[in-house]
Amino acid sequence: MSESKLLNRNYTVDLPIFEGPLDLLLFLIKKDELNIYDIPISKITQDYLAYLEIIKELRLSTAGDFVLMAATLMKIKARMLLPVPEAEGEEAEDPRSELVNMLLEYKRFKEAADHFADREHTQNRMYYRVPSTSEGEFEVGAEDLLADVKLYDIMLTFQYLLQNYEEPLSHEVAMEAVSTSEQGAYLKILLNQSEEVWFTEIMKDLGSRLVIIVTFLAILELIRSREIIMEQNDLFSDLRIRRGERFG
Amino acid sequence: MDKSELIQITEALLIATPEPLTEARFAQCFDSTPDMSLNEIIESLSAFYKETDRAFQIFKVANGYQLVTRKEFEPFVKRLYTRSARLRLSQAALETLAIITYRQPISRVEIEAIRGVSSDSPLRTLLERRLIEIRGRDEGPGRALLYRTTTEFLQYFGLNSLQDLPKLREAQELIQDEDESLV
Amino acid sequence: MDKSELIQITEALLIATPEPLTEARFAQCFDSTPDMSLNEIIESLSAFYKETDRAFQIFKVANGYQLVTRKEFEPFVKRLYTRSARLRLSQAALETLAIITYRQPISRVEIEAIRGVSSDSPLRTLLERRLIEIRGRDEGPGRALLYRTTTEFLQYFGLNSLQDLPKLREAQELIQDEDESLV
Repeated sequence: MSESKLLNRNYTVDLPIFEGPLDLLLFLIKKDELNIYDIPISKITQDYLAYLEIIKELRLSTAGDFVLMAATLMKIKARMLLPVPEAEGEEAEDPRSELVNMLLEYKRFKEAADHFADREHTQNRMYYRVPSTSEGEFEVGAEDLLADVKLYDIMLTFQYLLQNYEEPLSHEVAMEAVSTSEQGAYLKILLNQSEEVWFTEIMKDLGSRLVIIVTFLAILELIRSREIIMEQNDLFSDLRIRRGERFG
Repeated sequence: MDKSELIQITEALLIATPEPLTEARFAQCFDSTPDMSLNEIIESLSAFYKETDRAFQIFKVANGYQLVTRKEFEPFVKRLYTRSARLRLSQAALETLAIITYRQPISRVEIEAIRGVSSDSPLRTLLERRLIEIRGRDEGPGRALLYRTTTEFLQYFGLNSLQDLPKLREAQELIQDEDESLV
Repeated sequence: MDKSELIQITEALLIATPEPLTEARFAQCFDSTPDMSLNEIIESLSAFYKETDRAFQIFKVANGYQLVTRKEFEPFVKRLYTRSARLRLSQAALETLAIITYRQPISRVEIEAIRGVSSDSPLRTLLERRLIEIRGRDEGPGRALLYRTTTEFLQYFGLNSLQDLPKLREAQELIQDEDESLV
């Protein structure tokens, strides 16, 4: 996370830039000195959603990831409200534990990243000896020539050549005209045709990430207006989408 | 070949080498095994550079030795490079790199699972700056591309080997921190 | 800034400069005109290197100065370069190699259609270096020679087979513009 000035239309705001939803959550936990092992989920969801509004406003490329986390938080919140079923002897798992583990794991790497930043800072002050360009011709083999070539270079080079020389193969990436209302309409057509549709089935055919994110937003919109219902049997299992009470 | 000659030759190698002078590269320059170990020679040269207050020193990096300018001359040396100013890595790139470093070889999906956010752009930056490279594919069903750190990575961060890096903190320690910060 | 400091800074510049240190590049490293001329400083450093019998010397090239190893160490120094990153594939060779990698087996005519220029010379280089090999002939009327990459080439990148190569789609995912905004 870093402090940065963002210009938004006609006013400037000082807003911490978050690397992702986990970064934002860690910030919220630290800000209010919350216990990471006993996160007050209602409060944090509320704070999170407030930030989410700003993030959406800023139209960051990673906004979709923030939206996904909002859904996770709301799901955890819902689970916390459910009565814990009487388990035989064993303790029921805390609905928050998965998230806590993710946060702790992420935090470790965030710390490592800080260490890297320090090293980078020190190292940037020293300059390596740069020998002058070749003073003689030497016999070399394949490995020597490839020593400085990465697979990435080969990929990029080919990609570049295709774009520039091979007319029939290069295809312009058309601007995707896609909106939540269109994607919502598409979803309703699907639900008119069958009782239920599966989330992964819909997503599979969408292609670009942009379309996937927009469709996901459309789904959230339709759930909110109670036109559709989304259900899940287990964590990470597929989501079933059905017509809601206001479907029409 | 006497010792002083051996030291001189090694100095020439240090001046001419475009990458760290490792034991292997050093050995390759001689027909028979030299009378002094590379370490011994380096120590002797280092002592001389220190004594005579040279503007450079020998740096142990990427499992070898390389000459670097001393830190205090940075304000002057950096002006040689005005056009390609040393761009520091973004926070996203550092996080992504940290994950790759400790978990390599690793796929993009696994990185994103830890970061909780899509990581195309930092991966691209790291590839372009040659700090990571593509290395093979996952055995799993997705056959995802795997990434790992490069020798350039070691040089960039002034590391002799990956073992030089501190261990990732255990989850247990992090929890203790949390407890302490609760007051 | 006293003279000895000025000399030290210049030594750091000589160590770090990727191109000869010209008057102009030297001047650009200081805010005000230094008390000594570059020539004077170079003479002083040169004298020290000679006195202490360093393995390197300052060499005047193209209006500037460069540190180079002394001639007598060449037999050792040149062995460094049998395995170094200094020798690079030319852009032409890299392009040709990239096309063969992704379109193999492929004829010279097809390669030239993509590159838009004659590709004899890069093909020869790649064949000599055993990065590519000739494998069979085209079925078409011309019965053109077909090129493909060697096993060594794949092994170098840690690929078990051509199937393991990054797909173009994967390249696109990495390269695509990340600024796509929502809705």
